[in-house]
Amino acid sequence: MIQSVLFAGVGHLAQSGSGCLGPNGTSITGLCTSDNSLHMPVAYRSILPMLVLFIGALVLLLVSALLSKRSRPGLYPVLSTAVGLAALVASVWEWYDVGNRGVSTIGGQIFYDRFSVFFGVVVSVTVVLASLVSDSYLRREGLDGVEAYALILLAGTGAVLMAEAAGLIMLFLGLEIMSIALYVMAAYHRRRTESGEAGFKYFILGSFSSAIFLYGVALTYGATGSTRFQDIAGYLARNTLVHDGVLLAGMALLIVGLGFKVAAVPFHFWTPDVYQGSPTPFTGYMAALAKAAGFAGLLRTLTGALSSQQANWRPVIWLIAVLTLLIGSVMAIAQRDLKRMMAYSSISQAGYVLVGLQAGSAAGTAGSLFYLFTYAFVIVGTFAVLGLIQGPGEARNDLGAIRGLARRRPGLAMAMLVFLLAQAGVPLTSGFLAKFYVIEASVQRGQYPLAIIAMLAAAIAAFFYLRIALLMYAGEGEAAGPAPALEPAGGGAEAAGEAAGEAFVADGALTAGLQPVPSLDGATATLTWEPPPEERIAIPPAVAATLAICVVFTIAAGVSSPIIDFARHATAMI
Amino acid sequence: MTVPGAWYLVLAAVLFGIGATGLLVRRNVLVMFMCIELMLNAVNLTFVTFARLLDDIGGQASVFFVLVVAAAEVVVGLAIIVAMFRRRAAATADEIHILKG
Amino acid sequence: MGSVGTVGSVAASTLGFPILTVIVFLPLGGAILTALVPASDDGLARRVGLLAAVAEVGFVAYLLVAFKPVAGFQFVSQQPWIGSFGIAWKVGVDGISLFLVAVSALLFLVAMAGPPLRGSARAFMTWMLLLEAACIGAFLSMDLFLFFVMFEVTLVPAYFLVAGWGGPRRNYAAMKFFIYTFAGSAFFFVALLSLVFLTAPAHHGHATFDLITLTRLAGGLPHADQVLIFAGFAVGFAVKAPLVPFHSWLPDAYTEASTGGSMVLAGVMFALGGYGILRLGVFILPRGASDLAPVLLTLAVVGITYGAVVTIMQRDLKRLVAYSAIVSVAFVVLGEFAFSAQGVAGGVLQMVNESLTIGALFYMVGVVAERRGALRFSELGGIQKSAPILAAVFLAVVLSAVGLPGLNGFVSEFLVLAGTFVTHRWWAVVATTAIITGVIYFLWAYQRVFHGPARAANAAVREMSWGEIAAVAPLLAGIAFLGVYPAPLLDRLTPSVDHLLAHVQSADPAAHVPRISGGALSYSVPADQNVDSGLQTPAGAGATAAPVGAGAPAGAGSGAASSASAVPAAPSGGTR
Amino acid sequence: MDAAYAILALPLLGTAILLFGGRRTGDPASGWIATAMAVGSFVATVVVWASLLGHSAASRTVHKGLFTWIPVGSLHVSFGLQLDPLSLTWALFSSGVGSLITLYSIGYMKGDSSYGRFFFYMNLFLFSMLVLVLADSYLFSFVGWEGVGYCSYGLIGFWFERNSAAVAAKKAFVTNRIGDFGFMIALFMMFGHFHSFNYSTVLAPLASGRLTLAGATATGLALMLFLGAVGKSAQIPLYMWLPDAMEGPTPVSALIHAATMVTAGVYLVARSAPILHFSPSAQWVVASIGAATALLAATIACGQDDIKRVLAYSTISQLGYMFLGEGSGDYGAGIFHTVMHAFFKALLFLGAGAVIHALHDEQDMKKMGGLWKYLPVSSWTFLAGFLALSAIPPFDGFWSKDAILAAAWHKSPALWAVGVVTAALTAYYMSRQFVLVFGGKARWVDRAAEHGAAGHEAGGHAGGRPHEAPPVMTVPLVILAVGSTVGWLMNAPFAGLNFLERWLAPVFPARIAPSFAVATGTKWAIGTVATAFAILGLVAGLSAWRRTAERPALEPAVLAHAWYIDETVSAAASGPLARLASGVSFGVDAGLVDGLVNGVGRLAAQSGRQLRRFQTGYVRNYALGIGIGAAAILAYLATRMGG
Repeated sequence: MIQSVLFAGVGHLAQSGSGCLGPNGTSITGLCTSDNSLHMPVAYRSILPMLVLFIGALVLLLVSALLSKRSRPGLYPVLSTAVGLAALVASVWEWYDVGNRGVSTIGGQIFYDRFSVFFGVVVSVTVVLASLVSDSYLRREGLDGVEAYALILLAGTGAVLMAEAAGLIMLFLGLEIMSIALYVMAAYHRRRTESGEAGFKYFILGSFSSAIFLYGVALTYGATGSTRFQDIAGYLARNTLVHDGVLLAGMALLIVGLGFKVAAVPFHFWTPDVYQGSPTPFTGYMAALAKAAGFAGLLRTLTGALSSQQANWRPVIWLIAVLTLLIGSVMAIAQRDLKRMMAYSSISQAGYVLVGLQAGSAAGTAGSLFYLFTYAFVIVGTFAVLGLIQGPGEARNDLGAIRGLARRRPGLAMAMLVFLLAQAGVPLTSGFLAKFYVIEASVQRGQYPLAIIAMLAAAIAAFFYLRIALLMYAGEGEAAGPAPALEPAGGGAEAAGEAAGEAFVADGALTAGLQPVPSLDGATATLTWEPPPEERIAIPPAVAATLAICVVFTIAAGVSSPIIDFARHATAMI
Repeated sequence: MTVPGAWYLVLAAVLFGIGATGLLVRRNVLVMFMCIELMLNAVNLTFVTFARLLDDIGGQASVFFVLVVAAAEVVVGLAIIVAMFRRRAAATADEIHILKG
Repeated sequence: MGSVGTVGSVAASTLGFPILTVIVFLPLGGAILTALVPASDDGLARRVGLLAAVAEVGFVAYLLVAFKPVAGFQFVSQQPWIGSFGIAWKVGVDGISLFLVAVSALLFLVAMAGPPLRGSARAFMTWMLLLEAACIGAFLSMDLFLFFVMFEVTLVPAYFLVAGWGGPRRNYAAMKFFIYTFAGSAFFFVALLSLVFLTAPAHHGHATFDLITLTRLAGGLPHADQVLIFAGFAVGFAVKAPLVPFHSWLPDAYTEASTGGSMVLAGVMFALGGYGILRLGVFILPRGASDLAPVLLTLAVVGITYGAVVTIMQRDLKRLVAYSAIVSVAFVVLGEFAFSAQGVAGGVLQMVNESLTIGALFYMVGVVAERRGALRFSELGGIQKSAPILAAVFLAVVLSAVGLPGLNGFVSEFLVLAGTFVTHRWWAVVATTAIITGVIYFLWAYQRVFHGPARAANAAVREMSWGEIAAVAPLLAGIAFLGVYPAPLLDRLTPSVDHLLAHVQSADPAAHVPRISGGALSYSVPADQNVDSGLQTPAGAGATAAPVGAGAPAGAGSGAASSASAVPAAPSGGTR
Repeated sequence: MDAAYAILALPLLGTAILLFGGRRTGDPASGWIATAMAVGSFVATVVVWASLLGHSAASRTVHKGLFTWIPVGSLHVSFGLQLDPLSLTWALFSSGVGSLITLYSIGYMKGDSSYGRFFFYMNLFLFSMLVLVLADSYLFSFVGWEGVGYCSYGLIGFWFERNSAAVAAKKAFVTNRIGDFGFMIALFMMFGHFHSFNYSTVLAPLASGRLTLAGATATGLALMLFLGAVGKSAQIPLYMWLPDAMEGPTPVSALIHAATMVTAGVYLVARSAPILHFSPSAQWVVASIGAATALLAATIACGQDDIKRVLAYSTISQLGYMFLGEGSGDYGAGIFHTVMHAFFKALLFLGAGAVIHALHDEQDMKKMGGLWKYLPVSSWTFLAGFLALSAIPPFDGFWSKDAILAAAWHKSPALWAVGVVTAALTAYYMSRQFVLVFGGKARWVDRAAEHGAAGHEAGGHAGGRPHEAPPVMTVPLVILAVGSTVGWLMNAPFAGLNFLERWLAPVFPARIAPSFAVATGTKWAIGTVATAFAILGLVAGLSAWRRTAERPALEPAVLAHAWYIDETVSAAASGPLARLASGVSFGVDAGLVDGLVNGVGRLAAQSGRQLRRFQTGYVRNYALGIGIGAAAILAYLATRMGG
């Protein structure tokens, strides 16, 4: 199916004549870059969002150099947001432009197609959201400065480049631009040891996986003679490899390298440490951005360039998806740190995108794209909430910190609830439709066991999402003493203790705990979860606005169809 | 006498493996860092070899990208390492494990 | 039965506005309004919530009156939703769903108005109204995706209702309930997607979630696929209902929930399972259903006997009532898979009755709990002395639960058993033991609570207040009315049931479906858009509201068919 | 004929008034309302009966439609009444005796705190009973059948503060439900076979010969119906609830557990005669169970000390006689005995009630005695009932029992022999009861003061000597005593005087109940032998118990404990059965089914905890993870090389 999409795209390209391909599509690609492109003017409109982000980062740095250090501390987030919005506008314009003009490439190295533009939108939106939520955090932590926003914009640049890349080298470049920025962002909190550790680990492991990825690029190049997706696909379509060992090895290493970025099991080990250590708003940004860009790369590589190798990579992705789904969900249950729990959760979420990828079909791609887009809002919003409740110096990231949030800040709790339900995949949120699309794609390929495993993993995952929800809402009673919300139907407040004691002795620790399964850390863990101090959580307007956007989007995307139509159109990659 | 291209590839693979193994077994942060560089250079060798075998300029061009990226990585990486070791007196990577579980 | 000429006028009688959509959205709007009330003003929140529930009952009452007793869906309204996946907002009501909607609206009102509430009334009302919207939405869905959405959405408010207002182990119970049901839905969901995907080629390659279309298309699937997909459906609904052995969330959830929560959980949400398996399972995949009917019948019979034994051993009033629900639900499944008109009608009626009965039971348990705190039998006894009215009302509800003729429970139980007997004799014989076991545990419980010498706090139990009597009165009225005169309900239910069975039989001639209407198995149905039959797609699919009066000429034939179905059938081989 | 509706409407009206009136109607208004309704119902029944007499014998079946109850496909159940000789016979004596007992209760229940509730149940019972007998279909009858069962439950447990009463009530309901299981299965079979429950659809074709029934079907149907009858009429093996039912107020015992409700089984079998006709084996079962029950219960009655329990076992025994008659093919005899039994057993219970009333709730016969002079009316009327039950000519029991024994002889001499022995035992235990209660020395004197006014049955009575009951109680006694003495005239076995037999003839046409001729000589012989046995028992009882109340040799423990049958069943229920249920509940359900579910949750949590170990925090371990993953993928793809 993807093959037909691919060639449909190519055919379209050929007809529009704006690219450098000949009428036969694949026959003269080898000549394309070396000869013509040097003389062709670069169509900058094709890379407009990336340019906006990149130039924005430069402008930001320039402005900071020109202004005195303390003159305009609030300017950078505004500028950064503006740049993000500009990139968004550019992307939206591109969407229509690419519709009018048709797809094209720049020298066979950059794709100008809806797939690219889709990620332009996703990245721009993520940049905007991250810029909005970072400001208050950075000020609170005394970290405010231009660098943070420059890094956000640069990471965004890399991410867009990854999605636009028409070849493995460009993909690598984008990946590195994004990653290097993210390494720094992880280590950004100078006074938190965890932040430094996160940056260090991310960096070492990221470099390691980059090297592996790069080796995969080299091997693929060796096997097919090109690093450009079109050429690789064309070569594989024209030739049947007798000795495909090098290609398969290259493919394996590409999967490893990109799998690392999207935090797929077993390349996920960095994720919890980095997510926990990084400054909280950056964690959300990182989760949204790296995942989107990584999957963009995977989709380009596997369903685009290597679609002829489906029979080989789909089983691999199948296994990775299953492991990712299950291990992410299961390990999240055992966590007590909210950020770490959400890190495992994000691993589990990556599993669903992998399910869509595994389908290897247009429907699967569409599902994955929808997933990534909607997930960006959810995860940025989630970490924004966590950033607010954790207090100065990220003092409280444990589960207890969120206890009673509904009483202290009902609006915040409601927003968090929406994000949690979305991640759990409850209908009327975007998370449900996202799961629906990828699983439907999977079912269409006859992957019934995978589909069922994915849904069961959602059931496992529901446990810890609900546990957080429970802490926010039901936790208030326990925090304030002997359960005022208790109805006598269950035995009356005074009888509750006895009943718990004598009626269900067999269940022991269960009665006191929040766990449906015997206490994860012993009953004591439950009992020692101190509720946070009763101080009012300040919600900066920018964060409030971001949360509102995220909530509205999460619900709107969960009950309407434009986003999926958007994603479906975006599957038409070259 | 010409060495068959495959040997270069094998050499590159061995170098890559040495780099990877080094990363896994060494605890000195800088040595680990060097191992990554070794891996990148093994890849460069592979690129050049393939470029030669395929008689294609693309592979050789790629090497330049890799070199630049590696340089950038070094800069950022060293900065992170320095920043971190300034804050805590750890000598090896193994001492950095407060985040776990 | 509606006369021949009135079928066309069913369309004409359709309102100018989409009443079903209103019925679904009204509680939702109420929930939003309630949530917007300032937290400090709980009284206002309660009033707003109740107003919404009362208005809902009003609309549903109108629906009951306006409903025409013919087969097929009425008041259909349709809006494209996620067009690229063939998903639409499509709601309609037929005889099977009509009374489930009605009883749900009633029970929700009672559950919201009746039990006294600790904690935030605002939150309680909001969750209740959300749950009401989702439950009623599920009953009215004619789009499988919509159904699934509603089906799943119910979990969230239900979760918070249990976890927020429940007993000491409410967190455990709520979590178990949510996750268990969620996991069960996994199979349902995948089966649903498989169904949609596999039928797409027969639908010009377009996926569709439309109930009617799928019903038409699913017949073309390979037999094995139908069985497998049905099995997936069955797992999801068996967990929801629940059917033994998927019941272990039930006693915890029903027991730990607050009174209002237990009422709607046990009184409405279980019906999603019983309704779903019939509407989606049997209707769409009759061959799968008939292949797996022996399994489900056996599970039902096991549930009836096993559930009874386990219930007998309970030592807590609320837990006992909770366990008894397992038996009642098993009756629903037994009837539905008997594949006889009596069985299926009985199964549906059993759902309605169960709503009333178990709703009232949990309400009364709540009344007792409020007075006595404890519900363990060892601490109760002799309450009848100080609270005779309480005892009398409780007894009336218990008698309904044990199936005393003249009260509602008997009619459905009898129909189920009689309907099962003619198709699956020995299953019915074993199931009939429930009339003995039910008496054992319910009367034992009643005796332990109300009879015997009254010790200590039991001697001075407050009598039921007028408010409490007023709250339970609608349920009691329903219990009595449906016991004495269920004909109005059955008259509206039977055409739809006949239609369903005709469809099952036409899909699988080998199915053990007794002939239901003297030879008139070629079953034509109203072609009218507002009366959307299972065998025809509306001409203008995608239209927002069906044009009034369209297709009236076609109504004549369909009316004839539906009236034919009401003719008492010739005896079939009952001795088979 | 619209009086037919009034038969049902009046008790229903009374029920409604008493239900919603609650305590406001009070004492004694409630009682009078209930009595008025009962009497009105009786009058209406008489009116209907009279109008039926106006019809020719063949057309004495009138249907009255009410409304459609359950219309589902081929199952179309309507409520309607069938007025025919059989139903009217039951309706007459039920409403008649019911009226008397309700009247009696006005005095008996005086002062009870739940006075209104009692009469509510009495009227509801009467309504249900009349529904049972007047219904035109098995299903509608079943409604009444269950209704009387419920009333029985409510009235046995009337004094719910007593645990024994509460337990007895539940036991009665549960045991009845076992019988109802049979009834319901029979209904299902009927639906499967006839697609109807209507007497006119199911029975009429069988009776008229238009339809026949296969033997197996007939046997199944008949036996299932009989199972229902066994439950309701307390026959082996479901008789154990009836003695316990004596926990209820005595008028209840008289009305429900002697005169009317327990005869519902007899009615059902009589009604189903066309079905039984096709199954000789079922007839044998009915007769044998009846005979066995008659004998067993009679033996137990000989060893009981409780005045009401003796009568209860006697009731069981007499019901056995009725089934013996029906099983032997003489439905008329069975029904005749039923009617007679209604008179004298109601009389005996009410008399016992008067005694209990007078002795302030004393029920132990060993603590009675010498009441003859204190309670003249009660004593004389009790004597009439005693002689009638003992089948001493010319009292009622003699004639009806004689008819049954004749039929039994025709069926099998063995059945007859059992019947005769039972007759002797009956006379024995009744004479024992009579002399223990009314004769001999007073053994109660010392206890009178102790009881004082405490007994709530005694209501407003002060302590002191027992004295006769008020007129509202004695009038019914007298009426019933008259009935017990001369009631037999309605079916005297002399030419032209067998009114009842002729009245019932249209219901039991010769096709289904072939009349049999017992030679006149044999008849006389049978009657003589039976009477001899009865007199023998009478004499034995009188002589044994006239002087002393202590004769342990004649009251072996095995009889006092009712052959230990009840104990054995209880032990089985509370022992192995309870253990089994407990095992299922706690072992299988809580342990296995729920344990499995929790186990899955535990597994997930546990694996999460174990997996955390791999998350060591060491960078090189993480890199190793990546390396292993890469190696695994490479290894897998290596297997696919060249493909």
